[in-house]
Amino acid sequence: MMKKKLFDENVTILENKKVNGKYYKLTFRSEPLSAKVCPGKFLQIRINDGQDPYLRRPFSYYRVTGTRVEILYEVLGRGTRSLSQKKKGDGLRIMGPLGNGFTAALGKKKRVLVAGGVGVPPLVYLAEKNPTDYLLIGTKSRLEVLPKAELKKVKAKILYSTEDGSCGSKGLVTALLEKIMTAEDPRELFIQTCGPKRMMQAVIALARKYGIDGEASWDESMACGVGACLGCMVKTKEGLKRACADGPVFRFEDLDV
Amino acid sequence: MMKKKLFDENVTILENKKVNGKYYKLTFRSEPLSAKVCPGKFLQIRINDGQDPYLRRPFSYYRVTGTRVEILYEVLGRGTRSLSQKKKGDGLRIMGPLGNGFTAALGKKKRVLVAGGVGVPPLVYLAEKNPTDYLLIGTKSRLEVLPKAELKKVKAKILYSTEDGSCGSKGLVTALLEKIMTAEDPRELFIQTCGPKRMMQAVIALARKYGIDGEASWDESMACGVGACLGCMVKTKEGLKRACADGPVFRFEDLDV
Amino acid sequence: MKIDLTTTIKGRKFKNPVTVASGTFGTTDEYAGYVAPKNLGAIITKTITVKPRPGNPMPRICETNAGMLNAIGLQNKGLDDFLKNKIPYFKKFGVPLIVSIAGETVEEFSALAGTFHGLKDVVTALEVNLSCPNVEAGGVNGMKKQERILDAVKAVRDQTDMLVFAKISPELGDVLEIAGKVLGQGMDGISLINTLRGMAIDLRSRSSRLAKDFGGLSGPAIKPVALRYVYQVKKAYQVPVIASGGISNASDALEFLIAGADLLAVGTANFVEPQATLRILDGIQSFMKKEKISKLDSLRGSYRPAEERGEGCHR
Amino acid sequence: MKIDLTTTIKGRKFKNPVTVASGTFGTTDEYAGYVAPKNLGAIITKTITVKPRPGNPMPRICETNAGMLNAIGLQNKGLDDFLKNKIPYFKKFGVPLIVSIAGETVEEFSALAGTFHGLKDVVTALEVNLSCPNVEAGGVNGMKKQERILDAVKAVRDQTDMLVFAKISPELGDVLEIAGKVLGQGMDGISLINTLRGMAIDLRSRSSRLAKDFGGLSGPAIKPVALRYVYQVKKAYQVPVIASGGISNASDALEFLIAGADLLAVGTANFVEPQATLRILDGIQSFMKKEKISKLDSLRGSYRPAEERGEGCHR
Ligand SMILES: Cc1cc2nc3c(=O)[nH]c(=O)nc-3n(C[C@H](O)[C@H](O)[C@H](O)COP(=O)(O)OP(=O)(O)OC[C@H]3O[C@@H](n4cnc5c(N)ncnc54)[C@H](O)[C@@H]3O)c2cc1C
Ligand SMILES: Cc1cc2nc3c(=O)[nH]c(=O)nc-3n(C[C@H](O)[C@H](O)[C@H](O)COP(=O)(O)OP(=O)(O)OC[C@H]3O[C@@H](n4cnc5c(N)ncnc54)[C@H](O)[C@@H]3O)c2cc1C
Ligand SMILES: Cc1cc2nc3c(=O)[nH]c(=O)nc-3n(C[C@H](O)[C@H](O)[C@H](O)COP(=O)(O)O)c2cc1C
Ligand SMILES: Cc1cc2nc3c(=O)[nH]c(=O)nc-3n(C[C@H](O)[C@H](O)[C@H](O)COP(=O)(O)O)c2cc1C
Ligand code: FES
Ligand code: FES
Repeated sequence: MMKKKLFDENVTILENKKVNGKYYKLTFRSEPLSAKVCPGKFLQIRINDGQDPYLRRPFSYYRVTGTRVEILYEVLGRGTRSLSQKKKGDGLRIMGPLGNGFTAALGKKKRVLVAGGVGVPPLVYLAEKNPTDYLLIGTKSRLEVLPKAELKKVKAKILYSTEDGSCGSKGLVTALLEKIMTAEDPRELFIQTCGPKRMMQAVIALARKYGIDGEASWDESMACGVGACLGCMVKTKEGLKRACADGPVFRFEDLDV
Repeated sequence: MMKKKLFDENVTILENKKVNGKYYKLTFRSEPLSAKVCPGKFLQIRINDGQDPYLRRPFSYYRVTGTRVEILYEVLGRGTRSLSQKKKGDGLRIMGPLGNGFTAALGKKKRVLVAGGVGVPPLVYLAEKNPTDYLLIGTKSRLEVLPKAELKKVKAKILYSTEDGSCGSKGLVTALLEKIMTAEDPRELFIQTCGPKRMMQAVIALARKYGIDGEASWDESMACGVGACLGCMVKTKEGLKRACADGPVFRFEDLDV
Repeated sequence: MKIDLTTTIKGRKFKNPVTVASGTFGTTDEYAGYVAPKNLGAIITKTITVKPRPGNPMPRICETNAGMLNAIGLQNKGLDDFLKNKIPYFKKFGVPLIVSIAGETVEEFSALAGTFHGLKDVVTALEVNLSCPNVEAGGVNGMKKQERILDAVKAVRDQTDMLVFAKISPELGDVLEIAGKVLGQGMDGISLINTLRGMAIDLRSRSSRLAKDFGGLSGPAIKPVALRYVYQVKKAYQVPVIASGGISNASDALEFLIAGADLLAVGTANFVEPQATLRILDGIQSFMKKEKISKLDSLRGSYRPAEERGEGCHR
Repeated sequence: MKIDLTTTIKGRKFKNPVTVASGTFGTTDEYAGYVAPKNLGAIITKTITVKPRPGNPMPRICETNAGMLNAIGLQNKGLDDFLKNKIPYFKKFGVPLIVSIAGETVEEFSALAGTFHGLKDVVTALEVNLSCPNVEAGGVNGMKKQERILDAVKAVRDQTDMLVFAKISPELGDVLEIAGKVLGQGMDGISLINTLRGMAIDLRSRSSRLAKDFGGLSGPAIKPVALRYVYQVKKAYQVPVIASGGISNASDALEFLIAGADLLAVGTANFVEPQATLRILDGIQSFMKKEKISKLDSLRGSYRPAEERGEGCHR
């Protein structure tokens, strides 16, 4: 196997702005980091020189236009808080493209995307790039719903579920998913999911129940992002695999989670 | 003894700009940090939230105009490098005013200031605020010489010595000082000095030789800045004293360095 | 919701669990401009020795990654000065005072303990600093070191029935073993972990950045190690524990509480944030409100061992 | 000026002193996209055990202040897989290969050493990982632990005359004492300090942030402690030392060199800067040029003890 060329680039922030109550969008330009990219692949960002935070943080590609790369992220802790304070012109060091993305060509199958939390960005990207029937997005409340402008290139039917019912249907996104499974012919569906583990587990359980195939981007906390530290293992039927290097996208049938 | 009120303030950077090959000037506004200030007192700056760097860094007051405070600093390591990257609008947390400053009123004595390296800022401030006869500044080369604009309020005779002779006389600043000591009546002089320890030691030795009194701001690396950690001790004739709380300004006659 | 932070240690009540680590809060009023002592659960003094100690030459401190090294050398003005000038000052506060003591000989440990026994109205507890230079002097082998430690704590115990904590550090040897032995000599509790011995080299001079080859590492860097020892000692012996080691914010403090710490001694963080103790207190209260915990004792020691938690998804 | 980084250890030549710490550089080509292995002075493999080990459950890593905790649990595919799939890969490089080994029993240590003895054409040295879970299993007291360590290194020594380093950590007990004893059993050198045991608690779940209660602390946070042990061991025994513990940049590396380290093993820093090793190499060279030092050996061990330096002004 020829070793893929990986990059570690100094980039300059073009824009870093709040897009809603929860997400920020970061934009930069990079030739190497924008080539050979597909939805589901990710980048490892060194947020600050020095040691606070020390490890890089993984973020999915959200959108790539020419050499322009966008990342959509939620402020959850030390790293993302610090990232959100960066300004236009500040520098970042970024490794990528890393990991293996989602399957693009599904033949005749209908693509159903199930996104939650920080799993939204790669699936929006997937929906923008490929014919998609449904994009289901589960959030806590309307605060986290992406502004229309961010979704204008998505042709799919977008359905929301919020835990508090403030946008779309009230409840969990899996309820929406099950409706689709019963309304459509399950054999014609292919599910791709990314989000909180509990959500993905529920999605996979449903898929198994209806005999539907699919893929999940199983995001684990990472140190190296390249398969070296064995810190990001995922249980699969063939034993433990590395989310960063063997995934993060795995077939439902391979996962043992 | 009544405990002085000390402050720890969140300030917003008004300006942070390079003034020559070596120094940056940082400006902010603060009511509490600008009251009861005199040259020789200092501030403890928390450069970044978090832990890189972890300890605060001490900087002398360079200029106070109303509530506007200026700091002049040289980039030497981790902390000052990070400080130099701050932009207008960024925040800092600053403790002060700390320490004891230089004697302002010298009666009939002529004030001779001897500054080097990061000891320049407090002495320029002292010269701006008080009648001063000589301000001697020793640097490595003309690169470190302050731009004229920064010295326009100083009425004293300003003499430079540079190690490479690129500005003023070539050699050490103590050579300049000795010339003054011999030209003037030593009993009429009072020396105030701040800079590298070797320079201050040489200044004190000369002063002793000519029987001249004076003060030195003996800057030690600091942790707490308030006298609590015992990390910044200075040898005095009465034993070890804390640079931060008992100094940083000490009388030559008290120092045992 | 009323939050009750009361912490009771062998019958003595502390209004809250937040205190300051020995040697990091000055000798009297250095932080008075920032923190009213009465807001703290207790104050632990800089270590007092019988004779005045000048401490080490300079430089004594340097910054390291997320921490600092210090080689202060137990500088203090000695017992007489403390009795004359400091005790009257502390008396005014009405805050539990924990006096840190260290002797160069067994007799000195005795003398110190005996003296403070006579000051029970002002002094709530003693913390016996067993990491003082003499006790862990170079060239002493493991066994000898342990003997000295045990002699020291025995000497203290013989002099007083006050609340006494032995302050031990991993540099003394196996922490659990030593903790067990000093508890066997009647210590009421353990204070952990002091500093770890470390080194920093100045590249230009090819020598130490301190006036000594080594210094004590403190600050956030050592927090994971401190937390582990606090948990292990608490689990092994269920005795009162004073925790110190990188406690810088409320979330650190809460980790130590969950691990079982009785008192939380804020050290290096005072230098960085003079009001660290107060913010930590605030933060503990906010957390308890959010989690609807009214009594600190229901949080303290609530750690669930990994094996009991079972596998699965933790987010 | 020509800079000579050659590092000679008991007759074996290493083109430069920069290597990678066990378990931090993948199992084969994970970093090949960033670092050409031939630029390194040596490669130290992930620890190999006789039988495959699945390692610990997840989560296995978490970030701490200027460092991280890991509880990987020596996951590896075992000796057979290593011989079949990894050895041919490493053979191609022509870079000195140091194989890290750990056994669960004395017999396993023997078997591993015996096997690699037969592969001397590919394997330059062995690093015996003595901090493996079994050797330092809970409940084992200090003496027993030391016995096991000595049995393990003896078993290895009996099988091979290769260059063998014993990798020890402060968690095993008194580092200087243990180093002395394993050297007494014929070890050629010491590898230091592995990780320090630490803990991190998730406030919401009141449990470990790892699937185990404790993990190994690595990264910049432990650098001062690592540097001190490297210096102490080197000073006490003048034997070859592989240093690891927070080496993240050239200045860290230079500190370890000045303290006497023979090889500099970059660990956690690889995760943060995949090209950390190369930058460190560059930085060492720039420093030597600036300081007009042409041979690394004149820098190595050039530390001036504080007491020899005398008092005075260090700036
Ligand atoms: C392959 C991959 C792709 C990702 N893509 C994105 C993305 O496009 N946008 C985005 O916002 N985030 C994404 N994440 C998650 C992101 O990496 C984390 O949110 C980030 O590392 C948190 O860093 P922090 O320092 O802010 O928080 P920390 O202080 O490290 O953690 C704060 C909180 O965040 C939680 N957290 C940490 N890691 C994750 C994770 N992997 N998933 C969910 N919660 C986590 C922690 O449990 C903790 O409660 C991705 C993660 C992976 C592995
Ligand atoms: C009372 C006081 C007032 C000061 N006023 C000023 C000022 O007005 N402007 C200014 O630029 N600096 C001033 N300094 C020095 C300043 O605090 C240091 O330069 C700064 O802390 C270095 O931080 P760093 O993280 O950049 O460097 P570090 O990484 O901490 O050190 C980098 C280099 O700087 C040197 N250094 C560290 N501290 C000092 C010091 N106190 N004096 C000289 N060199 C030092 C170190 O030896 C090292 O070589 C003052 C110091 C004190 C104690
Ligand atoms: C400057 C300094 C001085 C210290 N002096 C003492 C002391 O006199 N006696 C003592 O028992 N511990 C002393 N310590 C150790 C602290 O009490 C504390 O146990 C240790 O620093 C770990 O906590 P921290 O990481 O919060 O600082 C000192 C620590 C520092 C940093
Ligand atoms: C993820 C990870 C895995 C490790 N695996 C091993 C191992 O298999 N064998 C070993 O001897 N040390 C192992 N170590 C320890 C490192 O080799 C090194 O000694 C230690 O991390 C200190 O160096 P550092 O601070 O540069 O990381 C591992 C460390 C980490 C962080
Ligand atoms: S993050 Fe290191 S192996 Fe995946
Ligand atoms: S800096 Fe702490 S006593 Fe001066």
